[in-house]
This record gives sequence, C-alpha cells and structure tokens, in this order.
Amino acid sequence: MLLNEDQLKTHPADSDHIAIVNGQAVEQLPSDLYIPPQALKVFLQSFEGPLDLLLYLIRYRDLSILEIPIFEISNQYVQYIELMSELELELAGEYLLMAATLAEIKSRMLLPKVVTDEGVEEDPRADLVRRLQEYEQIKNAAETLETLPQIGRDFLAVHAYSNRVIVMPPIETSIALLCKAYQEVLLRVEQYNPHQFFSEPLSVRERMTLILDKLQQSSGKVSFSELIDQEEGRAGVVVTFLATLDLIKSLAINVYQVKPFECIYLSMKQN
Amino acid sequence: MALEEKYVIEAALLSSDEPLKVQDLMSLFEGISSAQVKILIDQLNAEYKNRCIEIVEVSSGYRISTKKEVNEILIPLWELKPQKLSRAMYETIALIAYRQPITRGEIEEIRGVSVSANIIKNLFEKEWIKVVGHKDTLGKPALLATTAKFLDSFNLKKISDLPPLEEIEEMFTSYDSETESESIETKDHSAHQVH
Amino acid sequence: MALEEKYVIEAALLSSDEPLKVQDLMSLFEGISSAQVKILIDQLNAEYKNRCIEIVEVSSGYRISTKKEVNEILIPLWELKPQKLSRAMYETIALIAYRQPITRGEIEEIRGVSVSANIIKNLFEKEWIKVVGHKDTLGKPALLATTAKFLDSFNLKKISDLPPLEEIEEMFTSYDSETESESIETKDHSAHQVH
Repeated sequence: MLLNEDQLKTHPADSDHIAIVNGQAVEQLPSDLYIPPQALKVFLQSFEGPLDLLLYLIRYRDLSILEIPIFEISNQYVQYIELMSELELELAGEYLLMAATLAEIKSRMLLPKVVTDEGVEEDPRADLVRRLQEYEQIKNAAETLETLPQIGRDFLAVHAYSNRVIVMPPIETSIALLCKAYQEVLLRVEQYNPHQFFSEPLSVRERMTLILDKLQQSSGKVSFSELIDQEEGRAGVVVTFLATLDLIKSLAINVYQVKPFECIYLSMKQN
Repeated sequence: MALEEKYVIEAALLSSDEPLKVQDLMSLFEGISSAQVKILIDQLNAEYKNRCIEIVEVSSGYRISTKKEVNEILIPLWELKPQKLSRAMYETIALIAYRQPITRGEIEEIRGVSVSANIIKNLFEKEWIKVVGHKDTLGKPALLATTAKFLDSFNLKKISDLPPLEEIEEMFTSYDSETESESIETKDHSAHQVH
Repeated sequence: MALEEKYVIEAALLSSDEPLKVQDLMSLFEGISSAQVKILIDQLNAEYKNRCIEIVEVSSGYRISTKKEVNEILIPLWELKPQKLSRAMYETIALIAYRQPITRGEIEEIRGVSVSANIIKNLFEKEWIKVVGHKDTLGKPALLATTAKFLDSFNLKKISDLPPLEEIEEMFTSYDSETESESIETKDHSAHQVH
C-alpha cells in the first residue's frame, strides 16, 4: 500500500489525467481526484486549511499518518494548490507555507541522517505527523460534537408564562463587570480594526447628553451661555464647546449666530 | 414513537415565546379543523386540572401559564434569583455609558455583531437608557444615552465617575489574577443589587 | 386546593428562564431532602413518557426541554430557524472545550489556519466561551474557556461528559534516511489507522 522511491519513479502522479474545468483543460489534476469538474470548486473550497487537505490526501488512500509517504503526498499537495489557484480560489498563505514545509521535509529525507551526541536525528516527518494527528483528533471531536443534541437545532428549552408583576426581580449590577465589558469591547476593536478607535474624555460625552437634555426640555433654542456653569470656569466652557462641536459633527443639532460675537444659539434638528 | 397530537400542541405552546393562534396550531397537522384544535386544548386543560399550569386564551392567542395559586409559592424562587446581566447587555450598556450619545448602528459597528432588539428593549424597560435626539443621517437613528437611574443602579453620581480606560486596565490586571475563572456571567464579590 | 409537590416543581421549572438547581427546588418546600426532590423529578419524567417534553439535568441545573422527535414538527413555528454552524466554528469550539484554557494563537497553531474574528465573536455572542485570564507571554493573549451555557446548549452536565478524544498513536522517532522503504516495512505493524 505504500510506495517506495522506486515505485514513485515508475508511477508519475501527474500528466496522466486531464479534466475540463470551466471549459478549460486542467493538466495538473491530481491522479486520485475522481470528482466531477463542476463540483471541483466546491470540493476544493471545503478544506479547512492545509492540514485538512493533507489529511484528506492521506485518508483518501487509506494510508497511515504515522508512515506518511512524504514524496508522493507532497507532490499531490502541490498539484492541489496549483489547481486551487488555477480555479482562482482564494489561497490562504498557510497553504503555501505548508508547501514549503513539505519541500523541506522532502530534502531532509534525502540527506544522510545526522548522528549527534544526543543520538540519531529525529524523523523529519515527526513534527508534521504530530500536527496532523493533533488536528485529526480535534477534527473528529468537532464532528462528534456536531452530532450531539444541540439547543435550538434538536430541542428547545420550554417555558410557561407567569404573571410576575408583583415581583420585581432584583438586578445584579457590578461596576467592575461594566468596565470589564467596555475594556473587552475595546480590546476586540483594537485587535481587529487597528487605529479606528480612540478614547475621548468622558466629560465631553457626558456634556453632549446634558446639552441634548436641555434642548429637549426647552423644546426650542437655547443659547450657548445658558449651557455654561459659571462654577466650572474655563475648563467647563471648553468641555461645553467641544461637546457642541461634536454634536454638530454628529448632525444632532443646529447652531446659529446672527453676527460674529453675538449670542450662539443651539436647537434640536427637526425630524 | 407516535406523537399524540395534544402533546405536540403542548410542546408548541411551551416552546413559543409568544402566544400561538389556532391557525398556528392548525399548521402543525394536516387536515385538522380549528374545532378539533380547540377540543385538543380542552383535553389538555382537563389533564392540567391537578397541576399548576393551565392553557389560557389571551388576545394574541393561546399560551400556557402557571396558575395563580402556585405563583405565591414560586415568588421566593424568583426573588432568590437576582437578574444577571448578559455579556451582550454589559457591553451594550458600557458602550452607551462611555460613548453617549450613540446610535444602535454605531454600537453594532464597534461590537462587530448586531445588537438584538431585546437588549435595547430591556435597557429601556430598566429605564437605564433614553433617546436624547436623532442623528441627521439616513433613517434618523435615535441617539441613546444613559439615565439617572442607570447611575443609581451602578452607584455612580455622574458619568464622569466611570473609571477612565487607563484605570480599567490597572483594575483588571489585579482583578484577573484574583478571580481567574470569574467572568461576566458569574457572580462577583463587588456586585450589589438594585430593585 | 392542595398543590402536589411534583407539580409545583414542574411549574417552577417552567416559569424559570434558567435551569434550576436542586437547592433552588428544595427552597420551595419545608423539610425536603435533595434525594426527595430527585425522586419527584424522576416521577415527573415518567409521566412525560408519552409526551413531547422531558426534564434534563444540565450544567446549570434542571430544565424542561422538548424531545428531539417533536422538533421537526415545530420548526415551521419558530421565528428563528435553527442555524447551521460552520465546520470552522465546530473545530474552534471543540478545541476550546477539550483544551481549555487556550489562546487564539494556540487554536490557530493546531488548526493550521487563522481563526476568523467572526468565529470568536460569534462564540462570545452565544455565551459559549469566556476569558478566564491572560497568558503570561508576549501580548498577554486571552485564555479562552467554555461556559456553563455551552454545556447547557449540548445537554451536558460537565466537561468530562464530552465524548472522550481519540488517543494519538506514538510515532517511532528514529528513522533511517537511506533505507526509507525498509524502515517503513519494519514499522508496518504499528501503522494501523486511528479512527
């Protein structure tokens, strides 16, 4: 069932088979790919990554991961990713990295083994074999997990209505959890969309709400000076001014001034 | 196992969040009349005689509800369980608190997932948020802000009492190591209750 | 009307949004033992034999749910159709479940591909995973673990109730580069498949 190097030489894996994909002859079709061309694209897209593809190549031929015939498998692997790029499938960098890894293992297998003080060099395939085993283990576990009864798909938790008006269930609040939630949201944002987010002084945000509150209560125009609390001094004016600018930017309010240096009025945008 | 029709109706009523109309229940079986559905409901109600639940017809349809007598017994259970806020809820109210005024769309953009209508509804019901205006963009989305009640619930006097970001970081470098396995949904020691 | 204890338990389970623990149910009656509560639950489950609902013990307690057989009939009534999770999602949650606590980088290493931000967000949104700490390496990546809600969603009581992982076969670590084909033959007895 396993091919040695002699057999490999007399068993060219490519150029024997040709398939028609989207009207084009594909010469690099791997020798063991018996798939109708129209389904090919879908099939190739279904791999979860290079390890998944390698596992398929091994398992399809009923080979053992422990004794992966690296020459044959890496040839097939390269054919597959060539086919994938030919079909203009998005080829993640991980696929190319794996091709390089396979090539490296191949070359190390051809070299005489190195004997050091610590003993014989490890099988060049060992690391790849471990990764494949580890991945297959999780892949199978994921498949088993999928067969377990799952809420929403296989069953629902049921409820009866209860008239609970008399009871106001207490709400457990925690400022620590609130802050943690905020921090986690920001961390996620930083991780995924760098530089899109910056922190603003809270007082400006709070002032924006206060201004909108005042405008709503007054149901008309409010002068800028009415928004300023004398006790807050210069800093208060700055905060109010920044909040006003922000509200103009977010298009929530109108601001107008008849003449320079005259009173500035703010009003809600009419809907 | 052959499923008895009346028990299918029971499961349907119990698994639905809203009351179900006779037509909804009819759609579960082929060639059943509304009269037959009503007979099945009566049969179920007769079975519930000694039990603590009953099928009640309300304006929007039928629903199974606990009987009044048992509610009094259950009250301690409901009181016993302080309502815990979900992670999604914490994140939403945190964003509204720190970034107010903010639209629902902006919250979704930052969180990267859609904010369910239930969460917003729930926050309004708790009177933790209010609409302070409308953004003058497409669809005129509501600008959300926190209320005085929100501040009360979290023992804060004003929004600027919320710890600034840098402080949060410091808080959690110690917080994490102390409460390794604690998370949003588990109880933490600093939690207090509001009614 | 004297209310039967088992039906009070039924009403309690049906009225609660979350699974209830034995202690919660014990608090409903005076001088009842946890063993007695469990007997009452068994009695109820026996009564449910011909019905489409059942009491299941999950990680956060007992809850009543619909039986699998009735699900297909009820699906047309659901507002939210059950969504099929992707393979990538199952592989990611399986890794978090079996290898917890684990960082996103470690997940990527084992799967051999990057984990999309959407998958992680989605798992947080489902409240299936939580951050339990931060690994003390470069960038202090979050350590992810599964929640009680994850176990509840799969009708499991604890992580060890998950089907066990298949064993990984040991590989001979020495080899002979010049006679690869020979060494393959001599090692062939160990080369049976893992399933």
